[in-house]
Amino acid sequence: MTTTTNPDLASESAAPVRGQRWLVSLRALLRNPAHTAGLIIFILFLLIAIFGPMLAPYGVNEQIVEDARQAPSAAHWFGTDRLGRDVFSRVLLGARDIFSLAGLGTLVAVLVGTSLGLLSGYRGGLFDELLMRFFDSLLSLPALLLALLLLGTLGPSRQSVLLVIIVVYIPIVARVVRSVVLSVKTRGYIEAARVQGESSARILFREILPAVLPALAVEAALRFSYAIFLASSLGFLGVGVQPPSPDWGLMVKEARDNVSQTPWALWFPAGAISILVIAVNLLADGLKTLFRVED
Amino acid sequence: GGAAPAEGTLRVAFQPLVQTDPATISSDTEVFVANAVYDYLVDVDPDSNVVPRLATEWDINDDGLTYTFPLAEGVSFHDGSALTAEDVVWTFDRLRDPDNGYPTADLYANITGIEATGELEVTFTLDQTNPFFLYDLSDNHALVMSSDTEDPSDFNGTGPFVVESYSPEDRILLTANDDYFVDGQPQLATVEVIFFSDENAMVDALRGGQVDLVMRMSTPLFESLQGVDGITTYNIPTGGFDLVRLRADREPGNDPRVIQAMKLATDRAAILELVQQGYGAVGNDSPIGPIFDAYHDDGVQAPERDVEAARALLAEAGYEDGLDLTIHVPNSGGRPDLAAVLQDQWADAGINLEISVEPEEVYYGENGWLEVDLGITGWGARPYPQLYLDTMLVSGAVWNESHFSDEEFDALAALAGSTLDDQERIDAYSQIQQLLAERGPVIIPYHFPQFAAIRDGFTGFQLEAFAGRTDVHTIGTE
Amino acid sequence: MAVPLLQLKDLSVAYRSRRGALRAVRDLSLEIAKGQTYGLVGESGSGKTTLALAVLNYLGKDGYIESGQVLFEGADMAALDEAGLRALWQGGMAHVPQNPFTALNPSMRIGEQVAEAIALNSEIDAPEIETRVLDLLAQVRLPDPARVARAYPHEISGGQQQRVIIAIALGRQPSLLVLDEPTTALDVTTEAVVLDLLRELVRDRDTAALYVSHNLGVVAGLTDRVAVLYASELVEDAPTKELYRQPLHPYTRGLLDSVPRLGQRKDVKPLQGIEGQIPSLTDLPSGCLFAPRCPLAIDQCWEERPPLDHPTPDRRVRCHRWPEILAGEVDAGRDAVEPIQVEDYQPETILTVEQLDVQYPIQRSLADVLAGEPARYVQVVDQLDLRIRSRETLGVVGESGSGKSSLARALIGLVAAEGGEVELLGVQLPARLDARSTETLAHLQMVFQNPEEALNPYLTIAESLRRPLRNLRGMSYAEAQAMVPQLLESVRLPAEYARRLPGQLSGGEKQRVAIARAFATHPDLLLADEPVSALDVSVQANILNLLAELQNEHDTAMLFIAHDIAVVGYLADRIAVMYLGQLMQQGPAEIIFDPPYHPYTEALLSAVPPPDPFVKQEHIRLSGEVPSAADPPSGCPFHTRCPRFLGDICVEQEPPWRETQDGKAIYCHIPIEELQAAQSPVLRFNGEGD
Amino acid sequence: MARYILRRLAFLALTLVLTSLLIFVITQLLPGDVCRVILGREVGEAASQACRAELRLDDPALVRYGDWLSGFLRGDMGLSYSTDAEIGPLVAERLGNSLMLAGFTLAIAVPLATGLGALAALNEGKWLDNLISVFSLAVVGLPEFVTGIVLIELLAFRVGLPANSSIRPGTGFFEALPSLILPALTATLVLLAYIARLTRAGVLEELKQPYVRTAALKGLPRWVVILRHVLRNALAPTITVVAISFGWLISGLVVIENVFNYPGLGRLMVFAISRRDLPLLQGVAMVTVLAFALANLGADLLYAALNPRIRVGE
Ligand SMILES: Nc1ncnc2c1ncn2[C@@H]1O[C@H](COP(=O)(O)OP(=O)(O)OP(=O)(O)O)[C@@H](O)[C@H]1O
Ligand SMILES: Nc1ncnc2c1ncn2[C@@H]1O[C@H](COP(=O)(O)OP(=O)(O)OP(=O)(O)O)[C@@H](O)[C@H]1O
Ligand SMILES: [Mg+2]
Ligand SMILES: [Mg+2]
Repeated sequence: MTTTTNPDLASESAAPVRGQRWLVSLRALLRNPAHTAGLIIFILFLLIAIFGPMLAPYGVNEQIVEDARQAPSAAHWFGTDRLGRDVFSRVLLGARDIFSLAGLGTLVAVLVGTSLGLLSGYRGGLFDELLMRFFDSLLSLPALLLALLLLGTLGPSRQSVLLVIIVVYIPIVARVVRSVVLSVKTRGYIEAARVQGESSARILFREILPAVLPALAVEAALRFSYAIFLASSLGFLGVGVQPPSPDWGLMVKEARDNVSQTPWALWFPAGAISILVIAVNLLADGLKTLFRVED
Repeated sequence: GGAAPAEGTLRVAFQPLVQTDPATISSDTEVFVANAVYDYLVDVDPDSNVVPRLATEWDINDDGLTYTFPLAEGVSFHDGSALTAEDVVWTFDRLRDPDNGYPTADLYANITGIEATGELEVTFTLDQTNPFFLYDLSDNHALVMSSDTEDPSDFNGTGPFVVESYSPEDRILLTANDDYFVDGQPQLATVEVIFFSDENAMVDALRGGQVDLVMRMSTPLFESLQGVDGITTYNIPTGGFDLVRLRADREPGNDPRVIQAMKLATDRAAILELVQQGYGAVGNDSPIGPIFDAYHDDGVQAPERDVEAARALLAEAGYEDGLDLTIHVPNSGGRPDLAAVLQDQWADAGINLEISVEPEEVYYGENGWLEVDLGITGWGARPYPQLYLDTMLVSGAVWNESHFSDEEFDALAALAGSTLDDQERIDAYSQIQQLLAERGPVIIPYHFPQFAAIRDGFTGFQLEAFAGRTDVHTIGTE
Repeated sequence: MAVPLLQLKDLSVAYRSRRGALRAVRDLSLEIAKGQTYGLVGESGSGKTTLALAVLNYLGKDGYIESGQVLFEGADMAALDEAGLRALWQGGMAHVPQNPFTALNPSMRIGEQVAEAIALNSEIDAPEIETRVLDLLAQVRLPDPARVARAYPHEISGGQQQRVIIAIALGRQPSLLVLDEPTTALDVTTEAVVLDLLRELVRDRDTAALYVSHNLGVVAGLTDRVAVLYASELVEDAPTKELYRQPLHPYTRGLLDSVPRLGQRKDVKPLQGIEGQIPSLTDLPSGCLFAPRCPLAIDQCWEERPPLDHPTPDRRVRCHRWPEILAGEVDAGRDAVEPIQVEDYQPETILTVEQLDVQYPIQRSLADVLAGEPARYVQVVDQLDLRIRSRETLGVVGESGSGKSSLARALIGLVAAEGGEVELLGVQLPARLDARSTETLAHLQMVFQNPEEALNPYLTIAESLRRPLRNLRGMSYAEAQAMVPQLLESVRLPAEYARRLPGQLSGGEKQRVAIARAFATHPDLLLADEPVSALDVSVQANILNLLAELQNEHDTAMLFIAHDIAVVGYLADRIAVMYLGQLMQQGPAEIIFDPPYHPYTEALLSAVPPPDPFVKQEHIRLSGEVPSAADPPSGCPFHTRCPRFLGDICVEQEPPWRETQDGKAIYCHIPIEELQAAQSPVLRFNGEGD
Repeated sequence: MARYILRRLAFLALTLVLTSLLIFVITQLLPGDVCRVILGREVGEAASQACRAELRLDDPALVRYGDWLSGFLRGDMGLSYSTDAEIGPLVAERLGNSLMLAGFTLAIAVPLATGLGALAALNEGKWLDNLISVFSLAVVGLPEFVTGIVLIELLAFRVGLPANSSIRPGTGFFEALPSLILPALTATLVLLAYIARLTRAGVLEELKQPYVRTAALKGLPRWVVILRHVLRNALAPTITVVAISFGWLISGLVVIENVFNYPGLGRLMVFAISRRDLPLLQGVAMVTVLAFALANLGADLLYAALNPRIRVGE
């Protein structure tokens, strides 16, 4: 007899109802200081992305000739770059770039990838085979190379980078989702749902999707952090977002020439990338807790 | 070969080589390698004097239309065959044949005949005087090849170095040509040209001691090498420049007041300071820069920045609410920076720029650069200024990217390009500078310098304004 | 008396948990003498495993001994350093855990794993180790020890794996074996073989054993003494026979009453489960821990924790009311459950199954398909005929892998039958579920084996219950929602459970919800695939009764699948015995336990350990493993293991169906009369004497 | 087993064809006339025409793809459009370099990362675990271009390791070794955290398995339990990740190869893309796909060897 009773939970008199479940899990996430830090930093960066333009003391391309190449000071917290632009303002404004590229790209990739993964995993058959073979061949090239290839076609621009992130990550997300679907699909409750006359659509989105969410949330967070790297690597290689936009990777690239003169113009955007990525990784760890339902 | 045996290795960092046919080479690397592997008929020294190379001297007819070149004796190609006048004839015929479509076809269009007037003598005839003809003969592509050439990419030159091995996108290894006809050259036993796609990596390698010579690098990287032990830096002025041009044949550039307003909105000193970190010289919107000191007219000054005046002019031209334009910029050199600075400066005058940075292969590919309204283009150093006028500004010139067409200008340019009277030419150039300042379609904010850095222990390094033309056969070890 | 082999003194064991210390064993004292077999029983979560591991002093990262002592051969285990402890494990005591598969390293050969246990023990060289390994494997009666030694764990069956574990334990010649439910994961037939082995080994070697089990049947036949654990406490401790003859604690009584004896039937003697469930160890009642579930609880029980008394010198019990129970003044049995009246089922047939074939394809990849590999199949249900009459319960038993679930899944349409016909209420059903009408779905419902799997952990109970109403009975959201409390009530669950998630329910409760959901559509036929086999005995009894009641109430017929023949016998009107996808025997439930039997039925019956030390059981053991369904035996599918194997005829010819007068049908080459003559009843009540 | 490998190779062939088709389609869309890109902006129409004719660019796309494919199947990868060089030897040379770097990186990264991960798991919750976690977390946030810059500053300019990893064709491993250190270290830092975290999780998971208890209760010393029982099972998932990383190491190191000017496949591929050099691009891509697929196959076989539960082919 495999024991299944969980007296600890079963006898819990105040069983949280659905809405509260999130609060409960959020509390679980907040109990871990590292995850909390990740969440806070992430939210902070998100706020910067939203309100950056209001907070930035200088314009994104505003040049102060006489202040060019100044070390950090009260007037310029992060110093100025070779064109006399305020690095602090540019880092703040760059947050929006990252979120609108890596963030939006990840989001779309996750949405599309999830739908494809759900469908492919649940349907199986030829559709699944063909899609997976196609994804195989997409994935048999390293992401950066695929990105470069696509960027060569599309020309370097913000939209292209966005599209590249989406195209590169859809297969990955789809595969993760598909593998979860494959394991969930054979669970008793899915069969039970079929016996209860549920439609395929409802089974996919109401019965299977929630089980996919924990893995998906973690995957999405990791994808986001990789997307940050991908976008900034493309910026760094000069084929991504183009100057004069305050993309962090591009800022690092541009400041690299001047690293002996204006090291701050390199370290601050590099630091911003690092901190955001670390925060997202911590958050990814935490999300496992957030979406987990005791079963 | 020389008296003393060649010795030592020089490792040079360069962009990857692509073209190996002398007729189609263009980048510094390609020219640098070609200059080492082949010989020109005549050469141009760092002070812009024409000097002998394969030709030992030249004789110009009184009417200035016939040029005769005796060739050096005992010159042989790397495959062992001897150089003859026929080879020279073959080379230039190939270059000037319009059917081949090589870039030199226009340059040599006024050559009416090339003849081998002896085993080792070539005679060129022109249909019109050309004060710069000797320079033209030293064009980057004018490398003498064997008339037996089947594959123009096989590196069979007469030059001081022989190609030992070439591994594309990685390096090319040159070894001394022991049979080189000039005594004492080359001095180096081997030259290794290592390809880099990243300037930073070049400079890192130089500092780290993995390469000895870097030419062409960004200003900040050059700055960073100042005072580094064991490295000597070179900084020479050139006639090269980045230009901003507005198409003059359609709105809004067809109204000269617009480009004039742009000039007024531009702060050249600030640009030189920010984009060039003070290196180079401020430009006066004409390609006849200060380096051409015989022709440059100090009296012609670009206007001081005057935002109000710029606004007023714009308003006159009908753009009182400002002007929105997209500026197309290739992604190389300081051009994106220049665009960024212009965006900030011009915004004050109500000219709002959208910057479109494009990879060079896209910007120049399919001739898009000749199409766009507003663009930034880099023009490299040339040995004499007439080349810029003829290819860039004369009506219908091949790369007249601004689509400028001005009868007075055309007449002046034609005069300057053909008269053998120096003073007449100086006057014509002066008027051209005046004219361009008043109604020229281009802004030339600065002339950039040429940089190089070499590790200690080498002698005879003489940087050329066009870095690729720097002679490697004069370099030796200490 | 000499020093006992093992002595537990006021032992309390706790786990560090997020909510603080969780005490899983409290104030427990126990002594095991040399050669003695001690049983330890209790519901899930009562602390049995914890105690077993505490004895081994291997409590893991979070567990620790809070107070008290474990003395082994008189020495305090707490005083041992790591080396001492290792020495003890190498020589003194050995552990046989519940799940043999996970207890073996999946990526190491069996031989290596056994050798590890020996090599440490003595200074012997490699060839000798090998001989010893083969020897040990032979001792635990593994066929072809050399092959097994070379195999990886997944390459041998569960029963063989458990024998390997036992070999590892014996390899160190321990004086104490700690056995934690060593047969729970095994099939009855395999279990019987392993139990025989253990019984023999313990006897021959004079090894003492602590035998943990939730199964009172197993403990009855194997142990000298039994201790009953409830919610971390020892509630009763007595010599085995005395405990079974007269349990003094109401909990012990409840456990005994929860298990159906062979031949016990719902309409004659209903099972008396234990109401409620074991309390949370973090939130224990202040008085007697069992009081909330005790039919005899009086005020004192709620207020005062009972002491551990000695009713006789060798019995202990923790109950305020034991003197009355001992004196027979009160009966701890529950009379709450009435015998479940079975109205005679109607003669008309509602389900007809003819020539049903179920096959599973053996996976092929796209490349195989492209390469033109022919598809291969396992035949798991083979030409099966079946009939269920209105309101009848047909029980199906058989070993694991015999195709019981596949039969049910083919009937419901979850797997498409390859051939054959299924007719429900005169309507022929499409093979695939998707092709079936809403009406059919409503008529035919199913309860699954694993309650953990049956409910989507992300949906509230209410949502799970609403779906069949919405889908199959066409109710609006509001109507369905209004029905939810009623449904919960029908399975005796409080209405507020509607808002809970499955994770907040116990296994039994989940199964109740699943049953409520299945009955929500008023089905004519319910397929129940081992609905109780994942549950504790106490819960199992309640669920069985609940099923029977609801069935009566809704006039539903039922196909009830179980591997426990006693459970099937309790609930079913007719029983079918299944082996390798075919029926071996069919007939009325009342006479299943009487000869003649199909030799397979006979073996099954003889394998079930009766929860009663006074019952004498025939020892018929099946040799060999169940053959692969991908490659079934010819002739009679059972011939490879049949103890009454006749010869070539069994190999070459399919047997005929032979009928007895009382309606039993047996699929065997041996004529009924011969069977009757050769067989005696498998179970006989043996009285006190033994 | 042999059948399984054959089947995998069949799949590989399919993937190769699909990938080459994919690349072909994408390159058809690449803007910029190949000949313009090759010849530069200064050449006239005539030269451009001649070039197109020579490269047979005016043939229908399908015909060109067919030609390429049949050449490839015969082992002839053709000539590079831009450099006119034979692609086979060129790619082989770079593959050699990339393999050298990848091998060296894995030789550093895998023992280091798995060691750290295992160490962290065995000390779960203790200071060493925390230290390793913090370290790997810090490393997670470092983009390779930043790491590269830092390493050059620290180890090249101050310690004297070569800042530039450009190695001559045909350089042997030991001769190249000093040049490999910095790029390998940079790549290691990218992989380190990932593998270490995975290993840690794997070891923790395995430690929970009952077989560990069985082994310990045999009286085996702890280190034997860890080495013989736990690690073997815990490392299985790591192998898959290492195989995936292998693909990245072979041709995904574009940034690292740029920063250190290492003549690997990634840089060559970028060159091919920027030059619109389709045959070269295809050559590099095919080699990449091949290397990646073989690495995966190898990983699967190794996985199966470590993990007999997995029957090869399922
Ligand atoms: N590692 C652990 N950490 C915290 N609590 C635990 C741990 N292991 C067991 N418990 C708790 O201790 C109690 C007793 O568990 P134990 O496994 O000893 O019970 P059991 O009687 O063996 O039950 P079963 O029949 O389910 O095996 C349970 O409440 C269980 O949840
Ligand atoms: N989806 C499937 N694919 C392939 N084979 C299967 C599948 N499901 C079950 N089998 C095989 O079919 C046979 C019968 O399985 P089934 O689950 O019907 O048996 P069962 O009698 O219900 O066993 P248990 O008592 O273990 O539940 C087994 O050999 C099993 O391994
Ligand atoms: Mg247990
Ligand atoms: Mg089953």
